Amino acid sequence: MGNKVLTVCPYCGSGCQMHLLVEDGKVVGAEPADGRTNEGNLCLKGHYGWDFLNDPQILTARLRKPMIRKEGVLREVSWEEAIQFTAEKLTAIKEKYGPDAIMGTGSARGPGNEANYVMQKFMRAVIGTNNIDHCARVCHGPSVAGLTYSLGDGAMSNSIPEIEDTDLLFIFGYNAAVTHPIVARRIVRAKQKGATIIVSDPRKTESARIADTWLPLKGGTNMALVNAFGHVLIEEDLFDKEYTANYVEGFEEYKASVKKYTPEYAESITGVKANDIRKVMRQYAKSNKAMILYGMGVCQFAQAVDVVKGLASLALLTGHFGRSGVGIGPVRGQNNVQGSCDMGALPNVYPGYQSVTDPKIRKKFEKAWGVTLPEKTGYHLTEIPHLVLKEDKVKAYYIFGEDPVQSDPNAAEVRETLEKMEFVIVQDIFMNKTALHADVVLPATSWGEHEGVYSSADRGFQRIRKAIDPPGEVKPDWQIISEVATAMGYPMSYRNTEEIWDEMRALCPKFSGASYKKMEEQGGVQWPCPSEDHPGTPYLYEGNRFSTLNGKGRLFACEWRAPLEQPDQEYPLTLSTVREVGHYSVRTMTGNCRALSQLSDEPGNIQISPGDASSLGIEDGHLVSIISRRGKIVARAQISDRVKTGATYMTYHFWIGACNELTGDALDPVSKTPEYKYCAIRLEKIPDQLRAEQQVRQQYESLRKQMHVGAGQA
Amino acid sequence: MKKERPNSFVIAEAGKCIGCKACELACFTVHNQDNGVAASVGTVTIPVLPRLYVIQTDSFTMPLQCRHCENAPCAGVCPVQAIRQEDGAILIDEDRCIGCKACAVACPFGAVSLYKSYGNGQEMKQPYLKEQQNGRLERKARVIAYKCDLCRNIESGGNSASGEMVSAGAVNHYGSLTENGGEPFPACVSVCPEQALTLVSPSLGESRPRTAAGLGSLRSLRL
Amino acid sequence: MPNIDPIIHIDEQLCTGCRRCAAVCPVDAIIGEAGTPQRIDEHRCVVCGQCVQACTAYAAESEPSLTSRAEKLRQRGQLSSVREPLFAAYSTGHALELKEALADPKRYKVVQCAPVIRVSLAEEFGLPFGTLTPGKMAAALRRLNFDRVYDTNFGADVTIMEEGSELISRVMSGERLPMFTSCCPAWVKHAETAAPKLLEHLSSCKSPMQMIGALVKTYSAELDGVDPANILSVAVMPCTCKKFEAGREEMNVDGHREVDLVITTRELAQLIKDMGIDFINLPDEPFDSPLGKYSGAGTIFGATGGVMEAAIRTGYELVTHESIPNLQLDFIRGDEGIRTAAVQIGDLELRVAMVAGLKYVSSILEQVADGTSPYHFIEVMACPEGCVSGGGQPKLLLETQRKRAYQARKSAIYRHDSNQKVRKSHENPAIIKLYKDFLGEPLGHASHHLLHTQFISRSAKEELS
Amino acid sequence: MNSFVLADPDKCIGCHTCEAACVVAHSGNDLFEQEESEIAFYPRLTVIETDEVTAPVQCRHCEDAPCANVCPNGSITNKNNSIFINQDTCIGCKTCMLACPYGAISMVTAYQDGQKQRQSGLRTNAEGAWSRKERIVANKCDLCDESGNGPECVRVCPTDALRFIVPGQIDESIARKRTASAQLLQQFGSLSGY
Repeated sequence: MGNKVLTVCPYCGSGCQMHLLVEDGKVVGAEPADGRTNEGNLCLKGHYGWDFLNDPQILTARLRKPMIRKEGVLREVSWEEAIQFTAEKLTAIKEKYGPDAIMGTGSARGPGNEANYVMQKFMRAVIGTNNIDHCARVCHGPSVAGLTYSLGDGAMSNSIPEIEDTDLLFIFGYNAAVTHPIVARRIVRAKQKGATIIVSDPRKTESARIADTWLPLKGGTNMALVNAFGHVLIEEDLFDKEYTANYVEGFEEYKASVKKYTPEYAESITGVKANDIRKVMRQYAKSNKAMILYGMGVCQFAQAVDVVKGLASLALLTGHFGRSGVGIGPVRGQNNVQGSCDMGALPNVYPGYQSVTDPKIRKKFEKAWGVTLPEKTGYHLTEIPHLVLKEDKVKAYYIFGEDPVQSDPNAAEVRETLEKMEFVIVQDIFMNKTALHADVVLPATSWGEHEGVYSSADRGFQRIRKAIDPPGEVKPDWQIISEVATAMGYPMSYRNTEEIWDEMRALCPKFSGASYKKMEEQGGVQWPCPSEDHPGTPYLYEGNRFSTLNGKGRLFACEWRAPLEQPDQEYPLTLSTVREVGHYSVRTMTGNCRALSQLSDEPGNIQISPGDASSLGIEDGHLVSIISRRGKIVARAQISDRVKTGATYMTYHFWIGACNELTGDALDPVSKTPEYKYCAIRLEKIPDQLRAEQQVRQQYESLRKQMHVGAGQA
Repeated sequence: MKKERPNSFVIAEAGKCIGCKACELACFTVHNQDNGVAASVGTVTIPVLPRLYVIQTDSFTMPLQCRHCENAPCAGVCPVQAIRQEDGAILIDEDRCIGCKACAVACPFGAVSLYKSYGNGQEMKQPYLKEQQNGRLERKARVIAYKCDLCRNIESGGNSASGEMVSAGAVNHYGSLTENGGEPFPACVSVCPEQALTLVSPSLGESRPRTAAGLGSLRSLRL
Repeated sequence: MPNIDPIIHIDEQLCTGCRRCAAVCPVDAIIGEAGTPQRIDEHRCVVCGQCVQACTAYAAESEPSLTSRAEKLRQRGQLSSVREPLFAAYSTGHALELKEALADPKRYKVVQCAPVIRVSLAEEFGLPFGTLTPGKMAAALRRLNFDRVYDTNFGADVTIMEEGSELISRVMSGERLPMFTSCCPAWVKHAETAAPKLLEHLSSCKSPMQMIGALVKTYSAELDGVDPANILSVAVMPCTCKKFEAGREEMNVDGHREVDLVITTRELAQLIKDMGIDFINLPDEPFDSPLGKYSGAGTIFGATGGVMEAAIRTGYELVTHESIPNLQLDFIRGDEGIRTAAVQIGDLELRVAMVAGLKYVSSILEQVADGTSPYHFIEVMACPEGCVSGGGQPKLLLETQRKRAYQARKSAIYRHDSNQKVRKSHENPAIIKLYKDFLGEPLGHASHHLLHTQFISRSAKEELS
Repeated sequence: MNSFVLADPDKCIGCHTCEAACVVAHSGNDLFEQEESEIAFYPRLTVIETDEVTAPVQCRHCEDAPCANVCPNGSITNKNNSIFINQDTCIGCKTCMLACPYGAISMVTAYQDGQKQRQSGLRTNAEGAWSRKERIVANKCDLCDESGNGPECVRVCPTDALRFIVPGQIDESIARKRTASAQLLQQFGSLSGY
């Protein structure tokens, strides 16, 4: 009869614990477990997002055997051949162009922390480069950069359960109801318990709907608003002088740079009423416990790191740190994006956020790994197209559990990049758009098929467990990477994930106490956890000691910069890319779940205001053409009262209505995060709807064919 | 992504109907152009046989017609498959009908009636069946089942009475016309002086749109 | 044909009480609870027949409760051969009576046709709106056994001569202005009922139909050498009220009824079908002289503004003695409501108003009553767009087609006018001859005796009802 | 009195979990076995988003159900404290759908053991050629009658935005409110002089 396997949901950083129900080797259902963050609740992805494991072949087909491109087509081969071929190719390119000609990614999704540790170790120790990065770059990269600068740790300073016990919740560019329903649950509970809710978002999100004050700012004006907040705190003497004196540095410079950002000046830029700006800062400063939560509405702009620092500064000025129910929370999007950062799948740090440029630390890793390691920081994921197409510097790309063609901006450019490369490796569980450009495809095990550890958005290490045997000949990611490493003359012979984990712990002071055993006992461990006897850390900066070099929080403000691409005659509307609750990331998983794909399927929607809809003669549910300077796609119009005239929103999950065919490649100068939240587009009505519907259906069919749907099913 | 839809149908609001029977007249008119019926009453040479019926009781007045049931009982009982669903409407093939009356009995709305059949303004006679008429055996007139066909297969334009049907606007509360391929308004809907008739075009799995007001009421519901 | 029958009726067996008739009645003469059979206030009713046109409450087949169709037809004075549906609102028919009379070989049978019959009769035979068939109509009437086929258009030309001259003299003398037209019997009955004090403002002219009637029993009787007593004078009219007008006491010459029988456009069609005449394939035939020769001006009487336009075409030249620069007075053409214009005639600026639809006349009447009316000449037509939309015209099955039908009938009339060689009444040779040989001069002694009349106040009854 | 499910818009975050749950609850688990093309995905409640409100809307199981009162052949009845549509006898006339002021009824394809039900009599040309038409019936919330463990939507809602209200509760709350307001009134003391 069936058994229950306790694990962690693979969708979003809420880190919900759940049981997979298994009957004779097959997953047949899911149930919520009483986890720290979810307390026996799941959202619809948790409840109904597991049946991709049974390979229903709705959007794409599961990869079952390794493949090598021969005469232009991917052909199934043996593991030996695949590993050998990969190793030789990489070795050749390394010798011909040097290690920095090779780029690798971590994976923020199913594989888990151990696989990411092994991957970054492979790139650094075996290839000999720091060219490792992952999709944190396109989401919370700015948080890592910004918060590390301001506070010392690129993570939530607080914990998800604390949310419901704060007095004031300041939500900035973060739509929890859609990205983290289980976090949204805490927001609702906070409201029910009487907390004041302030939401700053151009769109009337669910949080905005129940908020006490909603600040509907113009897209791309975050910095101006945040500066004005700082201005009010100082001008009205609301900031905590004693706290600022003792625990914070850079006050004078800060004061100077926010000086000109009077609420009235900010209103002229952001459209937010000056009085509202004053009101909310008074509330924020005066409430005993106030917490900031933010998301992609902050990070996915060309001016993102600055805003992150600016938000941290507000909490510093008002002393909202070092206690429960305060602080600042960048709520991480993907289930293990926190983990892949923790594991050093970043070009500038080793596991545990230890700088690659610090000689002492490098020595430590060289000793542990028995090699000499590169000194200079590696390339950023989002720089690759430029480095390949313009500078011809990168020749090989080891893409591990990511789908840049779908997830990165300016898809056309990404495709061109992959085509130009000499060697592209794709390691994944499903056939995807990126794999169409691969020379080698390495099939890996999925969540549910392997052991490991995920990090929730609030720094919580939790165990994921194997529920069923994988299909076909697929192998765990860490094992595949180990075999390539071994074939390249660097033997890796881990027996299981715990071995990898313990090797990692030994090298990372922040994590060293977080053993599998402790995770079993406590259900999870929140880092920092410096020693075996340490229970872990729900909130950071106890006693207001920050993790910066001198232990002080660093204030920061700077001039507001307008987004790069502005609407004009030809492209009169702005597009912001968002996500929707029923789907996850590039949709290879949720798009292959029956219930989820039924609730929302291709070609995806574009949200537009009733005003724009009527002036363009577009009706709700109709297909429309969406055109930007970079591409043209078709999607379904969704007319919403909650959208401002002139603004539009698309979710990035869909393959036909793929909004990244439209988005631009403007980057934040520091974090290199793309400006997903702002580009100019044009909408066109499609007169012949019936025909358009047919075309979409045909497009979907041919897409599925490309994705091997219906081809080889076990 | 599948876009099937249930059959459209016409329904009346008793509150608005004034019982003028303009809908019955219009229905008869557009369906009898082959019987020489043109624009003026003078061109009518056969009895007025409508496909919807204004019912007048002391409590209400309204026209009653076929709902184009998804699982049409009339079709279920037809022994010669003369009743079929064609392009989203339940239609009677009047040539196949043998006048067995089963459909009229099966219909819970009384939307089917049996009338003599006419062609070129004349009664259609049976090929062989004869009956006693004023003393002698004569070929009996054909009797067939009539009901609402949503004005399908009525060519329009020119001076023909149905000319305006397509253009004539009436509000459609529940469905969207364009989505079902711009289905023309039936004659009864466009001539009603009180807009008491509506062409409803629902979609599968979707109930009719709810009003924001209806939802707003939720907020005041507390136990 | 004395006036005892109110002509317009509502069959209470058929009336559903929807009151759409009440919506089109210009004088609120239809009384009754919604949902119950309606009845007509005979006194207020102006017999325009708009209710007959609007009614959609038809007699359903085989409703046992009803009187038999044959019986209803008889009651309504309709031919037994009529196959069209019967409606609750109807006007008394005279086709039955006429059919018998036509069969009488001893009588000398003369018929006149109103201007608009020729633009609407074809509809009853399934032809498109606005098909113009004067020739076929004349041919059909001959086959119905009429000895003379005359034309009310000629009467219209005569009316212009008389009414035009009357207008000029009134404008010169400044007496009894403004002057109202008097050719619409529904308007005249309304004036007599609602504004008896203003009757002196009506032109004393009889309507074109009555003028032809008078001439038929005098002028043409003489020409044809027949005894007026032996003449059957018939008129085919688009109008139900013409039946009332013909029956007015005073409408006789030397004891002879000017018009003995009036039938509507619909009744004519029914007669033609009844006699088995294949209307569509009839040849075109001319009208008879002399009362069948007409000008374009006579033709346009059928549309609102037509009388005005015709009068101005003639009036202008009688006053200025030079020919009118622009024949087509488009600024006068239009439809339902009140339209006004000012026309420069020599050094006189003639201010005119046209009322289409009796419900619009009240404001005009008030002005006249309190002496503030700025106009010299006011044309009033009881029906929405003039005689083209008369109560005796072909009845439409679909309300949605009404506008289009009226537009088509009207443009056919104007087309017919512009195709005439002679377009001004005073240039019509037959008119010139009539005055030369018979009448002498407009407003002369003979005219006064035959072509003018006076009106009766009906207000006394007003108090009662 | 009938039971019903009621949503609290102040708690609903519009996550649609209830919609999926509804379908799963009524399909057994075989939904997860079916070919994608065969899936009958018809939630019996719909999450609506207006400017002010987000909440699922479903049948209130009205005591004087308009849907039942317009059903031409008695296919809608009041059955153990709920309004019940007998889909076996439903002729798909769509009248109930119009009658419902909440828009809680929709027309859906009828399935039997995972297969679309086909009609014996009615033929259609919908799929191009003439074929036996599938049955389409009225569908709405049945309070998960058959499952026995109450409405699934209420069970899965992550924010407890849905409540299953059973007959007694309304009376209780009325009684509660009366007492409460009575207590408030006492504070007025004497009302003389008003």
